[in-house]
Amino acid sequence: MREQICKLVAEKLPELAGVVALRQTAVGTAPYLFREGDDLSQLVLEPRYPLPSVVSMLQKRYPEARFGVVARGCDARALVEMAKRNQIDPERLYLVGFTCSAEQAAECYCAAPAPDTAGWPQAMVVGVPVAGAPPNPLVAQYEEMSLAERRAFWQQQFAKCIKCYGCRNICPECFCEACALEDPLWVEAGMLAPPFPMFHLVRAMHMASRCVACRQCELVCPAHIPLTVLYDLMRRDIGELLGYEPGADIAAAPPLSLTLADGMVHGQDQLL
Amino acid sequence: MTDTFEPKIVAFLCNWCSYAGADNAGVARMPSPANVLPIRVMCSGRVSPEMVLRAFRSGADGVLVLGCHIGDCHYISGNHRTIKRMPLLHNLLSYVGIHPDRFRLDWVSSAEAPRFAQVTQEFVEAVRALGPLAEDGW
Amino acid sequence: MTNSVPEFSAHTNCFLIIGSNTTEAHPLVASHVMEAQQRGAKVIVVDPRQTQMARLADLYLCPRPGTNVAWLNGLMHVIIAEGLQDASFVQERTEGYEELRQVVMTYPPEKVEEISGIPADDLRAAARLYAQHKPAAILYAMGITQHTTGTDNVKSCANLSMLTGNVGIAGGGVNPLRGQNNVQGACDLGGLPNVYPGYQAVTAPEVKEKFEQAWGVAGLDDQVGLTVTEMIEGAGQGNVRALYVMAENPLLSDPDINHVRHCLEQLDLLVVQDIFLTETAELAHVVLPATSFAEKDGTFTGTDRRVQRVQKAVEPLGESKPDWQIICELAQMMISGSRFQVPNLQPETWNYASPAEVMDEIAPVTPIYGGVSYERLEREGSLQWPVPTADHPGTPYLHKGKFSRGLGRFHAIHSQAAAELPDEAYPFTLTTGRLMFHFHTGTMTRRTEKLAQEVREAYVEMHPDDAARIGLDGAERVRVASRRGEIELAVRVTPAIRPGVVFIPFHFAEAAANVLTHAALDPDSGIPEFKVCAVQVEPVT
Amino acid sequence: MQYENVRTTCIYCGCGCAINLQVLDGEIVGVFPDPQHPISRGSLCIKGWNVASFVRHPDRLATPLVRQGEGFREASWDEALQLVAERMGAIYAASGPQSIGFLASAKCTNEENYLLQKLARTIVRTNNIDHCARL
Repeated sequence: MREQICKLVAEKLPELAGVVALRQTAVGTAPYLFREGDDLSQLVLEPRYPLPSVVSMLQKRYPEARFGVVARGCDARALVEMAKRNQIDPERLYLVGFTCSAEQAAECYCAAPAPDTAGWPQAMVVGVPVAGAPPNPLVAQYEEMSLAERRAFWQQQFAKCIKCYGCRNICPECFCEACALEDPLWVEAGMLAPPFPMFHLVRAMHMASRCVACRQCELVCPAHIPLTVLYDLMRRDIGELLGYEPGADIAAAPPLSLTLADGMVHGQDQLL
Repeated sequence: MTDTFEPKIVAFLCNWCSYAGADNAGVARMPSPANVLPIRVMCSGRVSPEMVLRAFRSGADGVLVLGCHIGDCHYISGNHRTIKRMPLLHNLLSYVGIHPDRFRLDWVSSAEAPRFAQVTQEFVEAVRALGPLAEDGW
Repeated sequence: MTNSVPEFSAHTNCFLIIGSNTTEAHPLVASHVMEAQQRGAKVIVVDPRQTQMARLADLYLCPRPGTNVAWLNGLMHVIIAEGLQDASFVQERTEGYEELRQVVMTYPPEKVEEISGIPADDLRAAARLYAQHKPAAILYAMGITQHTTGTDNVKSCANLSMLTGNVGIAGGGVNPLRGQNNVQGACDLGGLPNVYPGYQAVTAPEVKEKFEQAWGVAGLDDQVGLTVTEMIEGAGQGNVRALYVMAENPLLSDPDINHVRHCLEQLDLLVVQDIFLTETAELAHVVLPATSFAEKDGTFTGTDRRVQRVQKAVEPLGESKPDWQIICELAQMMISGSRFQVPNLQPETWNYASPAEVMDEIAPVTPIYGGVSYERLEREGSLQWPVPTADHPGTPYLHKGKFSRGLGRFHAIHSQAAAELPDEAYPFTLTTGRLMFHFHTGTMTRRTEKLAQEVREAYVEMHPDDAARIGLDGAERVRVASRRGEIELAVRVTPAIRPGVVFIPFHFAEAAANVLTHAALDPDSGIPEFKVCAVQVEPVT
Repeated sequence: MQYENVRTTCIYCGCGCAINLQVLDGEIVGVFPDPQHPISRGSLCIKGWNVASFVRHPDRLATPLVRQGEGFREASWDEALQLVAERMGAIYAASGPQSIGFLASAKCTNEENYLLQKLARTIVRTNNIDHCARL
């Protein structure tokens, strides 16, 4: 698969300013902008980095340039949500998609382990798509838990938070210049794990229509807080209540910015 | 304990409908619980989840958001936002163990003074039955 | 550290964390501890402040500051009394057990409770947890070392670890968490008055000879030099007339800084090489602009003896130069000038093309770094010393099978009081430390908006009972005074601190905790007693 | 147009976390953690995430400074270093090697600490070298 991707990247590079992908050197692996003439034998697919955020930054810095990106399923979904919020321009992006393995899908509880190129102006997928993996069992177990049990669970988890902001920093959908999480109106400045988890609840609300389940936030969390359980629940709700699936359809507008007349709500009885 | 417990309620009231409704309830001398701290906002759509959460953090035992009925919004579609995001918040609270009955979204027009009295009374009773939020450990 | 950070998440079954605000001061070590906790490892935290780590712990003990030896002895008392020690380890690998036993048996938990304030039953519980969950790691930070009894405290930790056979195994050991990024490396490479690189004593004739040969000089100084505190004291007395400071800020970091300022002002020449005009640099005669870490190459050695690369990312700002280059250029000028008696030295010997070349010079003269090279670091990511040869894999944990001196020695130690205890005039015990959001003297972090916005100004933490005692009555600012000076700052009332103790972070120049601290030193290590001094607190109205 | 990540080591405590500095056209534009590092394992604390923010701070010293009255004046490297060598030499000649002290640094690299102690020991012939290990 890597060879196929490299071949495709090599073919496309002459017409692009560069391709965002991971580069492996002696000292480590990290995002890199491959340009024509670069050594593509250094292009690798692991580990995970938020490449969509790199694309966004490059496109903003170079508003005329066309880039390519080597993206897995969740990266492509993230790019879809970013496009809707003017963080990337799909017209200036060539998507080199690749499929994750069944093992990887299981590890991430990923429902869609291959990029969906529908709606993308220019895209290509390498690899044979595998079936989606079942959801995180913790999400199902959640229904069984009493309010007291849920409270105990999250109190224990949130007490570990060291306020690194890593979950926000790594998130491709967190791009606001001014962040509510840094506003002392909402989140206490300078306090580690305050008793009421404003930080996490505010972030969960903000993720509701954006989270594409890339799970980078959980991977980056030094306190190992299972953040995606909360985000999975919110994503499920937004599907059930507003009929919206983040990252699925580049043409579907984000639901919370629409009026009822735009047809984004199943019926208000259900909501109240 | 819950017999004597007087819950603290924060109510976000839309300027054009619910606040006027509350006003009229007062003018008509309808019985109104003293537990409710009203906060006037220009539109229920202005009430962000952050504001509701902060009310809880600051010691509210229950939070009420009242706006114009759908279709009556002074800003045409302001309360369309309310109706979309408040149910999400309602669920989120329950996911972290805050009883869903501590939060209520409802519509009260300026002509519905009795309804204002009824909704607030019901809500105060519901929260009173739940006891202080602090006892839940949040 | 005797052991490695990754062992904590992989192997450790019990953590005894002493005087370390781990989640704030060493967050990524805390990450490994929290992961271990998820698989069932036990955590005991001992600290006069109920830190976040303490709140996450299975057991939290809150001692009076300065009573570490007493409660550590008490812990060993319980272990020996209940037969929980590792008898075969003690038998085969240690000496001095009998002396230790005799001393610690005079510290029954009830007596320890009187000294330290730790309830006897909590102490028993801690002893059992620690002794019965092997491998057990002791993690400590400045709460152990910054005392006049710092060396005794460290030895007591070693006693406890050996007594339970936790030395020389993965996931165990005695693990000081080093506060600054390269404090380990600065020690390793001879930034100390008594040793050459690799902890080779300056007083040993064969070592001196070796370095004279390696460096092509004769007549190296064979007397132990002055420590920081002694140099500053010497400046005040006129014995030290020139001080060259590379990227340090003693005017904020040292104890009793009013006195430090007075001493530095007496110098005929103060040279400061730094990236910002620090409080110390403001007093200098010459200030040399250095580059930041992002503008230079080199290596740092982390707390678990891990040598890792620093890589240049961007070009130096303005005319600033990397510290290594400044030193080389200065050395060449000093040699070419006629003032110094350096007949054998040639300026050319200071022509290093890169830090890699410096490392190539370090390795042959520094046995613990013998196998370190940039080429290996690139290939292997990091190397943990001792790594004596090019084909040695490095050493994740020390003392496996054998101590460097042969048998591990127990030190029978009695508890001693801190140098300055609270009294009627100064009724509170002040302890100092760090915050999550700032680093050391704040030179860099206070200029980083994302960090500064979290905590903008100094504050003192105080227990609600104490706040009532001083009649705080809602006042937001207090004056804190010691026998050495006073500062005014905000107050935060919190139950998460021992009554009678107040805490001030030392990052803030405008309300510097070190105006208050005193320069009483540990006689062996020369470390100041930052964790205990007596202060009074009064509301500012 | 050049974008790459330069892997280095964090400066904000002794943990030794890996930092990827994102460099776009010669300027640092962000930080990534490194998922493959044995200590930081793809995480960082808030200090690590913001480790590069001060690198281009306007307060950075960009030129050597020499005292002039209460303040400083800018000087060339040659002048500044010459001045240091000269005045330190004069003190050495008048008061001997033990009248000069050096503070190495827990924030500088191994190589820099090595070089400074080598300078102190070989040129000045003093062991008056220490750093704030204890602070």
